[in-house]
Amino acid sequence: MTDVQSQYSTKVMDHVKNPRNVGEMENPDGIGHVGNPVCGDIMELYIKVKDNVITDATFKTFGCGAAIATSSMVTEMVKGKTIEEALKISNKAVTEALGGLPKIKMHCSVLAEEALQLAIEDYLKKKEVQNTPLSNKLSS
Amino acid sequence: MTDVQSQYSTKVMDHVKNPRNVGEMENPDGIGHVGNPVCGDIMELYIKVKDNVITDATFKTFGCGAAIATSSMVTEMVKGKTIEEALKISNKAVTEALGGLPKIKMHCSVLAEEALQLAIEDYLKKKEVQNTPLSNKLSS
Amino acid sequence: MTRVYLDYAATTPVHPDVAKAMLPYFTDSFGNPSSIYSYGQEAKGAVENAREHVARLIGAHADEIFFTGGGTEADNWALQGVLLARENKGNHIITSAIEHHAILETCEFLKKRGYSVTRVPVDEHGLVNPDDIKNAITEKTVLVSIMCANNEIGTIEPIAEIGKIAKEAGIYFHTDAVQAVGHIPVNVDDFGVDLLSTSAHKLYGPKGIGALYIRKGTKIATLIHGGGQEKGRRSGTENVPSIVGFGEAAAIAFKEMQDESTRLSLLRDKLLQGLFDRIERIKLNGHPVRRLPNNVNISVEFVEGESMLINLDLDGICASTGSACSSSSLDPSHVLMALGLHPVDAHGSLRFTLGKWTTEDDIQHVFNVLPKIVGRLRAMSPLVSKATGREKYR
Amino acid sequence: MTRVYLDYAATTPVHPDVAKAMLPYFTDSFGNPSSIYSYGQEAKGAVENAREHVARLIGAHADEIFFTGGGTEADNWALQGVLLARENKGNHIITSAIEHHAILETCEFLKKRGYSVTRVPVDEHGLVNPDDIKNAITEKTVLVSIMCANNEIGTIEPIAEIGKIAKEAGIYFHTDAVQAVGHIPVNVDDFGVDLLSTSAHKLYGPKGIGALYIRKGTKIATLIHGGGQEKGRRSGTENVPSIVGFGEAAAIAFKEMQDESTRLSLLRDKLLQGLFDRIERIKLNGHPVRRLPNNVNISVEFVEGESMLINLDLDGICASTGSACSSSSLDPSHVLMALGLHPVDAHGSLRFTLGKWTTEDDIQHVFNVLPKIVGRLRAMSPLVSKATGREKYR
Ligand SMILES: Cc1ncc(COP(=O)(O)O)c(C=O)c1O
Ligand SMILES: Cc1ncc(COP(=O)(O)O)c(C=O)c1O
Repeated sequence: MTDVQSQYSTKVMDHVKNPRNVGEMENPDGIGHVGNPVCGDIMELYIKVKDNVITDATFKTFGCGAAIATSSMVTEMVKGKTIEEALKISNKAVTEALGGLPKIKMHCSVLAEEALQLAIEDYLKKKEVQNTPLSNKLSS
Repeated sequence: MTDVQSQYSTKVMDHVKNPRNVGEMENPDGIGHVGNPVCGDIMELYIKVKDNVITDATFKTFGCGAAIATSSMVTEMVKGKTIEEALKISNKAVTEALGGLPKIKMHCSVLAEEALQLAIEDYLKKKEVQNTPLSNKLSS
Repeated sequence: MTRVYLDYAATTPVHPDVAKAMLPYFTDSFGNPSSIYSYGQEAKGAVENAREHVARLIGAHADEIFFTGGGTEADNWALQGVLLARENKGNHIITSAIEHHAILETCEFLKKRGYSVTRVPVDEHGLVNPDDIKNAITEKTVLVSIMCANNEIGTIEPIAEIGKIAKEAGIYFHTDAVQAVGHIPVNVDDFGVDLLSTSAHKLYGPKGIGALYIRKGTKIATLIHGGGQEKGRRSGTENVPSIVGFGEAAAIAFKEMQDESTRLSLLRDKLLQGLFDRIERIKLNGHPVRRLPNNVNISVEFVEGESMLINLDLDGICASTGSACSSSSLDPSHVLMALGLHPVDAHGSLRFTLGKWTTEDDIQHVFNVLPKIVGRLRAMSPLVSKATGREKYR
Repeated sequence: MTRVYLDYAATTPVHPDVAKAMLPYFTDSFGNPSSIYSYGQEAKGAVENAREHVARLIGAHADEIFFTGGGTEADNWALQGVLLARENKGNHIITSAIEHHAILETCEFLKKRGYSVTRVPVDEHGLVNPDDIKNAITEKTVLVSIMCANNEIGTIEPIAEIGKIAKEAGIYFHTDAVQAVGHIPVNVDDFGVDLLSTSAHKLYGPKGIGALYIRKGTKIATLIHGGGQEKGRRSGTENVPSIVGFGEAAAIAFKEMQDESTRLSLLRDKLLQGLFDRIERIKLNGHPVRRLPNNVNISVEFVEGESMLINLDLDGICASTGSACSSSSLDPSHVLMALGLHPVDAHGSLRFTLGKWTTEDDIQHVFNVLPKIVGRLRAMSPLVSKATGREKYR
């Protein structure tokens, strides 16, 4: 009768205590914003990309422990990955890397995945704009 | 937090442990039967009367502690009393003499009073019959 | 004076190991399981652990166990909850004549609210006839509720047979297993029940905690609304120490039930035989064989039950009776009346229920004491005529 | 690591004297109070003794106290019971926007059953305006239910004023006094209430036991039917140890409340002042003065509550938040939203509730720990722009 159950895994708690890659990035190549103030989770995810590889990622998060841990974990996972590889990182992969999340916290992991997707989209859009001839830019 | 409440007063318990005047009476001057098997209390009360004074009283009771105690008490109270005095013994007087009864047991004290009344009525009826000339008896 | 407690069906003492398991949750691990900090999570872990133990004892999954404030609440919830949830389907419930008041009074309440209730009779041993259930089913029937084992006479009902009938008819089946769980094998799947009530204080757990088993998918409305505890189905801050106690009691029962029930059956039969040997004109109430291992219920002719109880109490023995006089009502036990007993025999009933701490010595004490009491009270009884030695008032 | 428990509003540890008073009733005086033998009568005496203590604490008569399985059941009973008993009179209930879920969810249930519910708003400090109650009364109104003191923000409602209004209108008045009883003076006559809910585990008694005060003559239907305990109004074998514990807790509260509330008010103000001194951009939630002596509720701008709680827990401090993330719902506290708070501030709320064992050292520990946590989390917050230092997302 003495099993102590903690809501969060030790991995999650480690990321809550020592979140990796915290902060706004100067001149990021892509930014993803998700969440809204009403539901209490807001994330910003910043990436730097070089030769199609994500060389750096940082985040800022307003949210619960699960939100912080998934943000932190996703920035760790994404570093060194190609864009294509990064797009394949699912919320499932993030929670698994964290050793699981309580059921009622699963929506937080979705946010982290979304933030990453949006940051990559943002990067791709910017790149497209850069690579497009000036005439096209004007006509579009 | 340690007051021990007993359902019955010590007086009641005394009469339950040592009921007075138990038993059927040989040649009683009056008998009172009350109660019925369905409700679980049956009493028989016997009296002996001499010169308008109740000289002896006994009872038989099928019933709870309260029924036994009130039967016992009423036989005690009635001895030495004149018929008129005995008729005035109320269930209230009986319960008071017992140091009170639990509320849900109050109906038992009514039975004891009733049994006494019926025994006296029975006695008076018999006496009337005895004192009535034979001619009247035949015509009635 | 030594006390001989033979009323385990009324309530059991808390097992010392159960009390020990509960204790830390009052003053140390006292957190609210809904809180996210470690204090709270500790409590939550203990609650879930207990849920597993209770589930295992009845062959259920932990997530089908919902803790309540006792057996009575579980019974009320099962009946009121199902009838409300099935309002559009029907308004008829089938139950038996010998259910516990928690079921009977809830049915009375439901009747006043416009529901219709069929109470099937029992035979002279207290057995429900499954065919009676079958025949009572109408297209308006939404629930059958039959107790697993009777609290007064110990008769064990044919639950599995009734379960099959309910299943075939597509009707929910509830059993009040308050007297059965921890005492005889109970398995929700073997029984085919959708709902089952249990209460900790009948199996050496604390009072004021029970559980309703709800088979996954069963439609049932909530009785107590609020903070959403117990997966939103039974609100109120979890009674952590009591839940832990229930779990521990269930764990002990799981381990010891088989041996204990054998031991008790032997003691029970010894008590019964001894009483028959020593006291004339007594009768066994309930079923001779299909009977809880700890239950002896007899009627002592010519003598009222409460007066026996009081005299037994004076000699240190705790027992129970179906006589009206021991309760606040004026009617004798509805269970004994349903068996067809004469009211005088119902008033003259005496129940001894044995338990974990009952010894041969306890039984011997009853043998030493009861015959004398019965003798004294029979001498006082107007039901036997002194002159004829024959009974009166029948 | 020392644990600093500052969540007494969630639940309190059981007072050692309370645990001591309860203990004998588990294993020794374990009788069922309905039994007539001495074991049972001992238990009954203890229950009635406890009833007196609870009654005295709220200025009621003992026979107006009915024990329940907790505060939630008491709330459910009050609402469901009165509306059922008054069916022929009307179907309308008035309550507030900041009631506990036990009231709100019961109202939602009643709404689904065809009853009509008015939830009066509160001002920015959480106060109900008695005039709003007056104006909400229709000829269909049968019950007003307003809480005595709010569990999240500690605001104390003008119960006596509302009581007068209800009385003039001839409408029953219920108050959920779960957070008030034992902490501030509560008197059913001064309040003019017909029904009042209380729960032991908020005043150093055990969980799973509460009481509903029912003023003599008040019409209320039964919620839990059965064996007829609690004068037939709330069935189920009496939870003797817990009732005894509730009684002891009430007796202690009666004796110590005044001194304790003075002590706590001072500590509370010290904590609040210290937080304001040490952390920028925080706001007090609830009323500045009409407030429970033990309640501090603040919103910390830019930071989410659960993340603060977890970090506090890592430093051994137990507190609470109105953030959605700490509960199973996705919405922030309905209480904070009813005050008109921006969702971000509701999500950023932190509640410290003090109690009997809170010391100056505990407060000091919060001062040592919380500012650092807030600093770290603000550095991580996307709500403050690094570039401009200004807030975003509003
Ligand atoms: C068969 C049966 N059902 C229900 C109950 C009620 O359980 P509780 O006392 O926990 O409310 C009891 C015992 O009192 C019982 O014996
Ligand atoms: C104001 C209020 N009402 C009702 C309750 C419910 O009481 P219980 O937890 O005893 O069910 C609580 C606490 O949980 C409360 O704070």
